[in-house]
Amino acid sequence: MDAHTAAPDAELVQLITPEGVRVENPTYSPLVAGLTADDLRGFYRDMVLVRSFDAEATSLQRQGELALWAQCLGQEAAQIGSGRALAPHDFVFPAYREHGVALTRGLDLRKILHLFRGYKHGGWDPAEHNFHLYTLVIGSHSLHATGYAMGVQRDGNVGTGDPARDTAVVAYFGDGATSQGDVSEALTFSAVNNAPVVFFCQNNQWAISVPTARQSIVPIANRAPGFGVPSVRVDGNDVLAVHAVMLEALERARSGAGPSFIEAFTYRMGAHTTSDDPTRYRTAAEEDYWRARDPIDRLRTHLVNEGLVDDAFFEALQAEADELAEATRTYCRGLGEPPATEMFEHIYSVPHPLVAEERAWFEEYEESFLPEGGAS
Amino acid sequence: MDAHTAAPDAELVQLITPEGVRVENPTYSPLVAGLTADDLRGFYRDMVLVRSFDAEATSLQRQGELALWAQCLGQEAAQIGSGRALAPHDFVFPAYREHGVALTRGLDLRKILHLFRGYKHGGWDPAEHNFHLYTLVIGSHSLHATGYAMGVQRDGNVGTGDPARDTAVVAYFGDGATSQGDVSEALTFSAVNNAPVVFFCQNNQWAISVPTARQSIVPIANRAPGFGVPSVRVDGNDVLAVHAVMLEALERARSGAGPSFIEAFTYRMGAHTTSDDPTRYRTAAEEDYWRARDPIDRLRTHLVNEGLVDDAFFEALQAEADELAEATRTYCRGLGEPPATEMFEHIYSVPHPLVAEERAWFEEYEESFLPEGGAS
Amino acid sequence: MTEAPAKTPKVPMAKAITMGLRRAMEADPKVLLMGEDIGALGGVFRVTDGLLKDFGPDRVVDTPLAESGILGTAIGLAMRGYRPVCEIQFDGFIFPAFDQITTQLAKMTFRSHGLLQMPVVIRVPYGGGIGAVEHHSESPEALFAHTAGLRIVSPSNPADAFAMIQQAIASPDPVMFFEPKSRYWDKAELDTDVPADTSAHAIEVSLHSARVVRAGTDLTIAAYGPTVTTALAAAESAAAEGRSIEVIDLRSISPIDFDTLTASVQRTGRLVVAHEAPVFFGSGAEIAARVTERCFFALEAPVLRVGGFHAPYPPANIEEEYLPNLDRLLDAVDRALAY
Amino acid sequence: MTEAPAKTPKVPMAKAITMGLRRAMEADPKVLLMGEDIGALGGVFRVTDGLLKDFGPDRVVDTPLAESGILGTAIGLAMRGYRPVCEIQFDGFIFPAFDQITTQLAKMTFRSHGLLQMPVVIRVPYGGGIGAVEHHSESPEALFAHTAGLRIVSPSNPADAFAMIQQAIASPDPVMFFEPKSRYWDKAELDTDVPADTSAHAIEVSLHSARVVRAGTDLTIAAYGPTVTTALAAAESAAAEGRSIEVIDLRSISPIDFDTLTASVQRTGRLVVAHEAPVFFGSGAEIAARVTERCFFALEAPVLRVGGFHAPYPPANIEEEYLPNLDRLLDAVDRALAY
Ligand SMILES: Cc1ncc(C[n+]2csc(CCOP(=O)(O)OP(=O)(O)O)c2C)c(N)n1
Ligand SMILES: Cc1ncc(C[n+]2csc(CCOP(=O)(O)OP(=O)(O)O)c2C)c(N)n1
Ligand SMILES: [Mg+2]
Ligand SMILES: [Mg+2]
Repeated sequence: MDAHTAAPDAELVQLITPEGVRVENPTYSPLVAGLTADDLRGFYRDMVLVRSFDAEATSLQRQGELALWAQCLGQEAAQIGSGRALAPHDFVFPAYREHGVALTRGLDLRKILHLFRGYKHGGWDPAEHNFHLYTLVIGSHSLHATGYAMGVQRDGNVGTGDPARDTAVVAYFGDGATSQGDVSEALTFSAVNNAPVVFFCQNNQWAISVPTARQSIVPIANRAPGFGVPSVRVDGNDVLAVHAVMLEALERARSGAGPSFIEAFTYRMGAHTTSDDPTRYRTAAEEDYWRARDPIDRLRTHLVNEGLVDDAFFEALQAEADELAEATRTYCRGLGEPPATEMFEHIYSVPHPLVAEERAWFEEYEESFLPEGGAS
Repeated sequence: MDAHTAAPDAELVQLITPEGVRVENPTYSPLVAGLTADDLRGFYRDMVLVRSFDAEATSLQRQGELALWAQCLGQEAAQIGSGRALAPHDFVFPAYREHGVALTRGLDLRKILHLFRGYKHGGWDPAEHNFHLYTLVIGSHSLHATGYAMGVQRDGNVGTGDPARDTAVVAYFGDGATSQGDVSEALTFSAVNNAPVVFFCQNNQWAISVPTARQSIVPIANRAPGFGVPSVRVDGNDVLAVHAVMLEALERARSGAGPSFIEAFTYRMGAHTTSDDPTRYRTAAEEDYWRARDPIDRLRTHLVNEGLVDDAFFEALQAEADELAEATRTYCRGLGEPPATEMFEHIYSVPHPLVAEERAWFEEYEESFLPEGGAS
Repeated sequence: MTEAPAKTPKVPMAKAITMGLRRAMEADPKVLLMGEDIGALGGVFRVTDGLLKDFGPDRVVDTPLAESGILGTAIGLAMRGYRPVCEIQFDGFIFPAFDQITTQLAKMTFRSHGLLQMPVVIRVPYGGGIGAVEHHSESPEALFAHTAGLRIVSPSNPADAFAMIQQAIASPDPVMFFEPKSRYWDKAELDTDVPADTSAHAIEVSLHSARVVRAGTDLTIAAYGPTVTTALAAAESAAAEGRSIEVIDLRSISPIDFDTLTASVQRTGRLVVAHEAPVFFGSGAEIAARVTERCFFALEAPVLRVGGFHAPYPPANIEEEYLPNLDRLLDAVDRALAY
Repeated sequence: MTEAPAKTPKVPMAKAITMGLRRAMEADPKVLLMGEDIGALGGVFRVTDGLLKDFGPDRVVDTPLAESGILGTAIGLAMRGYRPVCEIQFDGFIFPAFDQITTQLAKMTFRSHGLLQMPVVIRVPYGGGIGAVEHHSESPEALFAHTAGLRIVSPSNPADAFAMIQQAIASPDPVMFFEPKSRYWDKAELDTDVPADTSAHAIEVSLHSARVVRAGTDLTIAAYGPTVTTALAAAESAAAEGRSIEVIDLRSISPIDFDTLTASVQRTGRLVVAHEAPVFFGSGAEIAARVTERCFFALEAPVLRVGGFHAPYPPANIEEEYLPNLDRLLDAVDRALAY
């Protein structure tokens, strides 16, 4: 087994072991001490729901309904654990597989299909859930998050002590993204501005076919302190630990103490996208190793061992998950195609003569194909 | 006095105090133990010569002979101490004020005027002294150095143990440059490739008008370890300490142990360039403070105290410095202008129809201005 | 060019932009400036001089030395409701920000189906003729005009600079504002106390309208930014030889006001386009192609282009020969008239 | 298009490029490949498939995820005597490298007065029509053609792809090699055992020559990369209506072989240019401007351009309407012939 598949080192923050056993951590346990059984069941529910959605989208792609799909399979704990720490008025800049975070924000997940179907580039209103559009260009949005956070500072929404007001901004990206100059620049800009931003890096150990060792020879979390941004490495398959470190980082941001960097060490259990073929670059043994460390199983074991769940819970959840999958399928199949003239819309906010001219030409041209007399 | 003008902290490697007193450092003193009095006088000579050249170029700019001049005033120890550690077959990528390094490479300094006069963009043959052209676009050349070092690796010129063969590559840049994404990417590429490159950052505390604190809230040297590149902070006004840390870093590169990062903490005693007006952004008190810590004075005091120099030495050196200034002045005034057709040369290495067409047009056009019958 | 009461002071373009920024900042607290050395130094051209003192470091932000970082954070600020005005120190240093401009800034409104507006201005001192070293004299406007979602303008005189910068800042679309640095010190009478018209109409129409700055009948010269003055000089010089040349200041490179341009060419039948950027794939190509399409039967000569050669901007010693100077323009005028 | 003995296998363009890379690597040990996922994965389009195995990780380098880093280190490698071939994963991801390409790579030979050569190839799978998500279907060639120092080519068929990649690698000047990804799987008979002609003449002339791929008399269509097939289909379709259309595969966008182009237009009197990139400031602009200047009296109609609209590349669902498809080309042909 390669070095990068070795079990995470002891320095990972962990609150539930892979065996489902709760462990104490003097810094982080207190942060999640207030969580109720309901909260834990909620974590579990979100993880199961997004996995169901993710699986359905994957199969929709196989059926030709989507152009592409990027699975979050295996990263549910990292996403739900962090997403559930957010306040509604916090603002999130996702990359492109943050379906779990989307769920915690309250986004109708089906809207994510718009992008992957080739139906729209965006697909939702970023303001509705303070959840920005997906960004496919690796790393770019880390700077947008930093700038947004600088705006939050200027609005005076940092360090007031009013939880309804103090606002954090989060950028999600992968291990590969940390090599992009933009991400380093985001660390610089956030640090010198003391901006209320959290950089949440899901180190899923692969950037398509490239292992993390080709991006960094030291742990990714080491990167940030060199810019003056404190960082932490957390077991990304431990939803509770992720939740705890995220709470800490968000609090730091909101209180005015500045940016943080979280490396959530996890594993991309699926292919990079449906276009990818991981058998070319990683072993079945590695995949098996990580399948055995499935983040959902871990929480399930914990919940069962603690007697916090019963059959009814699982059954109801399964029904909910099936329903989501069904609704996703139906929605996707019903999407149809947007009118071609959409390509002329919203290029600018202000009317633009060239766009108007090309649109007029196009509409006339399209009409020329209508059966004679068919044009209205 | 602002934070950034405070005396360098105790963690700076120092071998000669500002008072000119030699101090012991268990790691670095041994590296320079073999230096002779001649070597030390050589350091001093280089520093004085380049300062004379620099002053002459500055005055040539004032006289309208140069479009611009970027002084290295105050950074002589950083440049000479590091430059004198290089082997002839090492390769250097300078920024734009490395006149001291140029001197140690054996470059005819007067060729530097070409660029600043607007006479040529380059001005010398990079291969002649393994000294690349100046790069004005901040940070870009850090990647070129890294790529060049990757080439050195492929040539098998690393870790052979043969000092005539093992080769290091050096990129010089400033504190401001560390904010550019390219420099971070260079750290990444060098680390994952274990490339034989040394990043030599002259932290002269200013990027034009912007203090280092606006680029990084932690010492610049902290940056590199987060990428897996070891770093050291050295008193950049202590030529001996700079020399020692540079020897160490070069040896690491050549031996195959990989890249290093040096932060030489120094001060830009002059303006950013002759176009700049430092009175707008820094105090006279700050400038005075650093003038009192002049790197040349420090070595002079040391040499005098140790009885390693006499009046004859200083007189001969002054004569040499005056001669260099004189030769610089004469050379510059004699440069004239290149023929306008140079702009059509070397755009490509292979003949190019558009260039040929435009050149032919231009030559005909120019001839049309000659007095009738005057064209040959 | 503009008649004004004798008491109106003469203002150089650089100062006109300073005053335009000041008016915009006074008018809208969401306007902020970002860039390298724009604070205490006031920018290397002193365009932001005095603004830090009056508006404070939250609104006049000295950024770290990273152009992608400047543009990327400006996009985030715009998403949060601010109107960042970014200064790129010199033309040749805009390229590290190319990705953020082309892929993010230009597309955000489209990607979000109009839900996100991007009121970001990018000020770029550009062009040559000032005897500068490498990378300080380039004209990269064509490299941005190809990309939909951006608006690109370039004033040629202080009055336009003053008005257009305010309109650019008021625009909900991103505007690249190319400042011809060789004209920074050209003066004109200008009352900078009265803020510019930043109505919707001004942003849609005035900001992007070409202007006939000299009427003529034999040939049209289209210019923008630094070449407008040269074009006017060429027209003056040609007039001495009995040729009547119309000069159009395009003012906007994206969109281009083809209506004004073609109306002129329909009358004159001849067009010369002048810009400092290389001719190959430059603005003149688009103008020539589209004007020819629109005025095919009116054209007596092909549209001729005068601009930089297919070469990197040369050393300052020989830049005069590279630039579309008066003689080069007159030569093209002669050639066009010879058809 | 090419006649070949029956036994020659049919090879898709992607595979032809693989074989061209292989031949170049065999011919010169200094040739190395760099890019994201080009090693074990063989690239997302499998163009480098098998090369890691045969040439090892020093010559097939999986880089960190940073395009500026790829190009910047390639420049350094070239300075040390290597010939790096960089793969950019998709068109839309080339922009982080824009500065290194435009300001460093393109200018290094000029800056050094010819002392430094830059034999760097940048392979860019480009164009649309493959139903991809955002940023995966763009055609940015015009954004590079404006910059002197770069050479830009785009093959339209397997045989050209095989030869041109080898010539590009042998070129001492930087070459941007735009691979029309919608044609990656189009096959043609091709013998990939014989390396291409990489003589000085081939690099200077063959690599940059346009080719008349179908002779005709009434109108010329100029195309390159993905639109050549469309142009041939349009010619075929027009032939059925008795119109004789000449099709030129430009093959090179910088330089452009204007001699071949204008010779054709002098005969046909009409030109339509087709490319996927937006028309505004696209290659068609330069072609229209220069051909009009050269063939002013021969032109019976203005040069018409068919290409992308002034809009970001749209979602895949509606890309067919955005692209210069057969109908759009025929429409332009009709309009040109109607003059
Ligand atoms: C600027 C840029 N370059 C290349 C790509 C192609 N690409 C898409 S995803 C990917 C790998 C990303 O890896 P990582 O950041 O670890 O995120 P993950 O996919 O593992 O979540 C690459 C190279 C891109 N989208 N953007
Ligand atoms: C990419 C880029 N952006 C901006 C500039 C303008 N500029 C020239 S020097 C400079 C400051 C550089 O500071 P630093 O790196 O500390 O080097 P120093 O001049 O202090 O030696 C700036 C901003 C540039 N040359 N390149
Ligand atoms: Mg990853
Ligand atoms: Mg500095």
